[in-house]
Amino acid sequence: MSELTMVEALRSGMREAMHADASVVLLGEDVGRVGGVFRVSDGLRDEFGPARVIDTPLSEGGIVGTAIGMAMHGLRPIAEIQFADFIYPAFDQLVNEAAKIRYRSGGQFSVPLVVRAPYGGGIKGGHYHSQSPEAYFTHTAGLKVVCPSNPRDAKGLLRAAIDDPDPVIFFEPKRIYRAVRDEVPDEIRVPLGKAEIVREGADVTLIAYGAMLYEALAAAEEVAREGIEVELVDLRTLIPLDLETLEASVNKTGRFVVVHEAPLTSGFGAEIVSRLTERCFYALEAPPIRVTGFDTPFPYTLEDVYLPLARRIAPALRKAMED
Amino acid sequence: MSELTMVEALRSGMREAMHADASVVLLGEDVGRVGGVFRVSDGLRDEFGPARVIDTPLSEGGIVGTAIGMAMHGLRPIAEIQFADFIYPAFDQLVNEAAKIRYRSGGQFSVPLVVRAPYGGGIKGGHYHSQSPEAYFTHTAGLKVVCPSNPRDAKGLLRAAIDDPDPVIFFEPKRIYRAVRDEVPDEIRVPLGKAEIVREGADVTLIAYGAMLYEALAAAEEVAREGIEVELVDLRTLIPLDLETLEASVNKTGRFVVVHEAPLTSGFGAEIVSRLTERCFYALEAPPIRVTGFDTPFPYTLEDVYLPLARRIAPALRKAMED
Amino acid sequence: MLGNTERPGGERGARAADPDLVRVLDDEGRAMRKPVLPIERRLALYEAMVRSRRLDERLERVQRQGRIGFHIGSQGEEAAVLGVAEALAPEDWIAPCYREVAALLHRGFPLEAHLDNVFGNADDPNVGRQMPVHFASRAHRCLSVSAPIGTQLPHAVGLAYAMKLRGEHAAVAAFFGDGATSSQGFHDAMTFAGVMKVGVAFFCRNNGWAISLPAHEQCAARALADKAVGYGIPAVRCDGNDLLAVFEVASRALDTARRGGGPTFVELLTYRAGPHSTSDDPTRYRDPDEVSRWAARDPITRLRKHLEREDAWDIDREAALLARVDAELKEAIARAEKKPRPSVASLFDDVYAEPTEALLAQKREALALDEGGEG
Amino acid sequence: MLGNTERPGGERGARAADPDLVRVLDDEGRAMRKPVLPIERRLALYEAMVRSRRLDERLERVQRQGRIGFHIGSQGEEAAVLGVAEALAPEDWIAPCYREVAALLHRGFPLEAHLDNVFGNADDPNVGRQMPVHFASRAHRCLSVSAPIGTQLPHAVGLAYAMKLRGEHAAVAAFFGDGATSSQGFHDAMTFAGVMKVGVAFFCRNNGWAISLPAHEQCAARALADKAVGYGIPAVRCDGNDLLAVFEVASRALDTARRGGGPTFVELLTYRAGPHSTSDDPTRYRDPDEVSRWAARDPITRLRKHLEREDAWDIDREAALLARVDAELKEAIARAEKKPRPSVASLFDDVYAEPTEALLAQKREALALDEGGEG
Ligand SMILES: Cc1ncc(C[n+]2csc(CCOP(=O)(O)OP(=O)(O)O)c2C)c(N)n1
Ligand SMILES: Cc1ncc(C[n+]2csc(CCOP(=O)(O)OP(=O)(O)O)c2C)c(N)n1
Ligand SMILES: [Mg+2]
Ligand SMILES: [Mg+2]
Repeated sequence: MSELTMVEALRSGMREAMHADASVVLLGEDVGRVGGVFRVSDGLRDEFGPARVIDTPLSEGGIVGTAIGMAMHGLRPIAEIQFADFIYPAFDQLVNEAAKIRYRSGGQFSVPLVVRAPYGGGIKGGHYHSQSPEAYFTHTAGLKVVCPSNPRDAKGLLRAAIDDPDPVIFFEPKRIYRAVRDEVPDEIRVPLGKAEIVREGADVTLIAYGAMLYEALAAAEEVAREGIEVELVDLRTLIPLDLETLEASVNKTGRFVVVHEAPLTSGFGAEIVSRLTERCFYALEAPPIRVTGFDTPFPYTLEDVYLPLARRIAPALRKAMED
Repeated sequence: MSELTMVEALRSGMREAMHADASVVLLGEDVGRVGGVFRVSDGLRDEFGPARVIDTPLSEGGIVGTAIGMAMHGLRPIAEIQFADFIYPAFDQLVNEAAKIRYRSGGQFSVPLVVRAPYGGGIKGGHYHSQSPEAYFTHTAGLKVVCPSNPRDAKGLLRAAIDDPDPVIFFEPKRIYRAVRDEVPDEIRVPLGKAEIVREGADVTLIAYGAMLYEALAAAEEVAREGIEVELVDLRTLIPLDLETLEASVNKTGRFVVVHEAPLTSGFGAEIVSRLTERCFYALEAPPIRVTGFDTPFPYTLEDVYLPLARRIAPALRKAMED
Repeated sequence: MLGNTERPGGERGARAADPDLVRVLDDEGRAMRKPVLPIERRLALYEAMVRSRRLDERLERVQRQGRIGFHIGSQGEEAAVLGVAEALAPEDWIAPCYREVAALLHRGFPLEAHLDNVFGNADDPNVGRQMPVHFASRAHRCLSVSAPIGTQLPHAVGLAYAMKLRGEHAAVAAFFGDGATSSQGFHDAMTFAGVMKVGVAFFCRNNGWAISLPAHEQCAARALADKAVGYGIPAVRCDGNDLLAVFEVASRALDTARRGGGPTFVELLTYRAGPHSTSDDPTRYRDPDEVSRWAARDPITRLRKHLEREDAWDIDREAALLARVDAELKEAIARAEKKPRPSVASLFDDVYAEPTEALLAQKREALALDEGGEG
Repeated sequence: MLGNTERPGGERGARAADPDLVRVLDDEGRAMRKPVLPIERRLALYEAMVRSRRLDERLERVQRQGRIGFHIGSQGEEAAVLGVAEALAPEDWIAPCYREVAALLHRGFPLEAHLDNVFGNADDPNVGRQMPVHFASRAHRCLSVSAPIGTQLPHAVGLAYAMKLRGEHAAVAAFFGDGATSSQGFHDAMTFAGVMKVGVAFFCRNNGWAISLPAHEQCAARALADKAVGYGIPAVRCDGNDLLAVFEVASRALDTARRGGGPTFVELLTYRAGPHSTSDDPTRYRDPDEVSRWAARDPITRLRKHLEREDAWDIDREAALLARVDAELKEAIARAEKKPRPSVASLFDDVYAEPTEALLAQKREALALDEGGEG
């Protein structure tokens, strides 16, 4: 057990997995010699050698496609996409291949693959170093989608993802790669598909994940001073979705607000609003609210305006209570 | 004005556009010599020559990437993707390039591009000749998304899409390419962003698009015999969404059901349910219902079970009235 | 193919592959040198080629009768497929395109299982989830056919890498067409195979067409083999309608792969004698002269002439073979056609190893409707 | 680079590009033959190279001081960029990667506009929407820099096709790095350019590295120019640190393009003298010896030596140049830094030609919050 940042926790998770299982390999652009542009895999190439920590050519399709082949023959590849914004050249391999191979082969083949990708804004990365593409993958049957918000979960979910027999897209909120420290146990597993109630409250349910959790928390604390008690749920896994936890909370509070960085339209917030409206309709006392990125590309200078920061979440919580 | 199938109407739309404007070109796999695998462009190569009706190499990324370059320098390319299931190799070009070029250049460049793709099930096409990937594109700011349900709209919306200064993804419901005939005027335009009320009714709003419109209509007629009056809305354009028409209808009926072929989770139905719940919350008398494809890849033999046919829509309408 | 490779301007540009084709049999089936493949195997392969051809012809008829929705065959390319299949060791893998079902049958995949897939019935190894002729057999070390072109190629590279890391000395035979060389998967696989030096033999069935696009409009290179040089991968061009040449070239490429010598690119020059698939009408875009020119180079006829020259074949044997194959196929098709379709419940299996709650809910809904009647 | 191209097995494989480099100046700046570029232009280009270098150095310092978030420079590659820029006709287009801002400045793009982009201020032609050094100027016929690698290359092809169809006789100069040759965009662009025979000159700045990946691990080919043969595109290799050679090679390639002669692939051998960007620390992966070996071949030093030999340059001129450039840059940076950031309202423009209802609603929301204070 040690105090780790998310970067260190992820590294420790990969290191443990690579020690425990010789079939775990890491591949991606710059993951070896420099240990990844965010240093998540720093030192792993020295420790496990270039055959298991592979600096690949510049092609995300090649990285994921090759990793799928590895996964079909006994390896447990972790493929790093340098920024989630660069995952689209691998979209066909993820959506048409990784997601469908088990199904289309009647279960003969499986693809135990983890695709790690730093995602989200807050580092002044503009259009192409800030995106949150998780919704695309949540619409793709056959994939699981994970998004941790703290070092402990990051490691525990990563270990669970590596153990998982199916392809997992693992989004890492890079804005908080080094912002938070946590006690992180050795050999920890956090099961996929379980949300966490981060703060209990009876008035309104606030649903967030990734880096926005801290903004949600700040907003919750802000409105607490006005007497609004927020129940904050950290999704942790988007697919499978822990509907049970969400439903229980919304049935209790009768109100909910969802937060994500991705654009509003067809973002994962839409799925959450729909599911909860369908399931908790008679318990709802106010319209659901989504606080999200705008329906524009991710900007550079004005990213503080674009992001659903506490300054936008708190008014939404108040509004949820007004209605 | 003539009686045309959707295939003929689309062809007539392209033909008129190519006659009217020498900058309109068509490119894609097999669009020239054979006139497309569905014959939508039959005869156009003979009429306009191989420089304007271009049989391309086998790469969707190349087709869309090249078309973007054309569009940035005065052409109005129509890029055909042979099946929507094969659009993913072009995903990066669509999502990171076409969608963002106007924005990222401060309006210096624009991409007046139409990407046509036959989509949806009902032809026993299995995993890779049946998909409905529209939701991915609705989550992508900078793109417009169109999906006609009849020959007249198909031509009118296609002409409007070609005229449009921004990239439009134009999904053609191949199941009804030849199933319906319509009076289709010359030089018709159907504006993007306007839904159509196909059937008026006071009890429940039913929202559909593409080939499922006919299933929705069949279901509406089925429940009409039981005294349930359905208001059926054909979206026609997904982005921009005609929220006004939807809102007015739902405010009237207090109940709604959304239908699409794509998988449930994070499908475009989620956005519609969310928007309407957010906007018409106090008018709603029953939980919204989505009738969609399942969260599995698209099957071959069991496609009739998978699709949201009338047999699944009618019970949903009844349920909407029960609650 | 078109495309100049030198340029007047003074600088010397990149140069092209040797255009020479590896051949063993001439067009009349005369062996130009002693074939490596023993005569019994030549006979067995001849039978396999004929069986493949008859299967395609029969299933095309079945499709026209509306009994199956779709078929895609390999008429004219049997030597390219089976010559490679014969060169495979049992531990080698196949990364198929879709015209290689004969290679899988050659490995012992049951005809019945193949036809179960063609009819999408309950016994289909793929549970009726994919279109006909989208085969997969882990037991026979054959990956799952994917319709998207070229996507199997990086899988082949990763699989070969996995074998290398695990110390297995086996090769991967990756199949694809001329059209596929333009795909993203091809570029990725060649790049990665080159630098990873994995044991993949890339078999490009250059059958002259990608649906309606002739190969010289697919790529301006003089030869598709020229692509390999840009990835640091050795290339060979081979007469793909010459079973004996294909076997020899494939044997060397696979052997190199098994010995850790890295990838080889093999261009098999052949011809798609039939339509692209039953959805296609090639008379719309192909010159009938071209078709008949290639009919004269048919790989089955060529091998038969060769066997006749060797006194290993005659009309009686031919007639007996056809009778036997036809009876087998007819019976097997009839059996597959009678089987029920997969259960509604099966729709929800294999999306994940364990179904999610969301899938279980959808399954309950589908089953309830199914029991409710109709459909 | 590694990779054998012949194989013991008997068949002859594909062959590689001529490894000879086009050069005009030797390492000491001696002209090995009469340069085509007149001496006044050599002087002008020298000044442009120095200006580019000083700009990079200064902006790296500004970044370290936290005044801008990011910078990406072209130190060591000035000849590769400016040699091409000089060969461009005004009607020609640039499809840039990101290290080519000097080419755009050479065309008359105002330094001020560039710095407005670097500071992401309200006057940025891109309205502060992209990271620094992501330039675009339709007025100067330069496409918009995109961070995703290789995506500009098919745009170059489509643009050249549009010019061909519209009867314009101009070329497109497409820039990219060694790493980009592995991208999907590269493969697509080369395939399409080959068969469409469009007027694109592909300038591959092979600077030895793609962030931390050395070029020989990017691709196993002996030379990147070898890739061209597989697309039927002529290739040239050129010393990319020799401004005069780059100019001559680029002139020929662009001229061919303008005359309808189709594409050319030009491999410019150069070296990324600095870090990949200000986010990078190359000491983690680069041998300092390699860096100093290449420093000895610096393109600016080489051209200065040449000009000195020609008696066209001396220390006084050098000092005057530096003083002039530094003053200009300092002043321009100070000005750009002072400008306000773009308005909140501008966030919602240019998503589409006309904003959708949804965007207008979001804009109202953002403006209300903005007026409400905080932030
Ligand atoms: C990504 C993708 N795009 C388009 C198609 C449609 N399509 C199916 S086969 C084919 C041509 C393939 O040609 P080739 O690779 O030469 O193989 P062949 O059929 O000739 O054996 C095309 C365009 C597809 N299956 N996948
Ligand atoms: C699709 C994509 N993947 C990854 C990256 C991250 N990245 C930025 S530059 C770069 C290396 C580019 O190398 P090269 O093409 O040689 O150009 P250079 O920077 O050396 O000029 C990488 C991997 C990216 N920008 N786009
Ligand atoms: Mg072919
Ligand atoms: Mg480089």
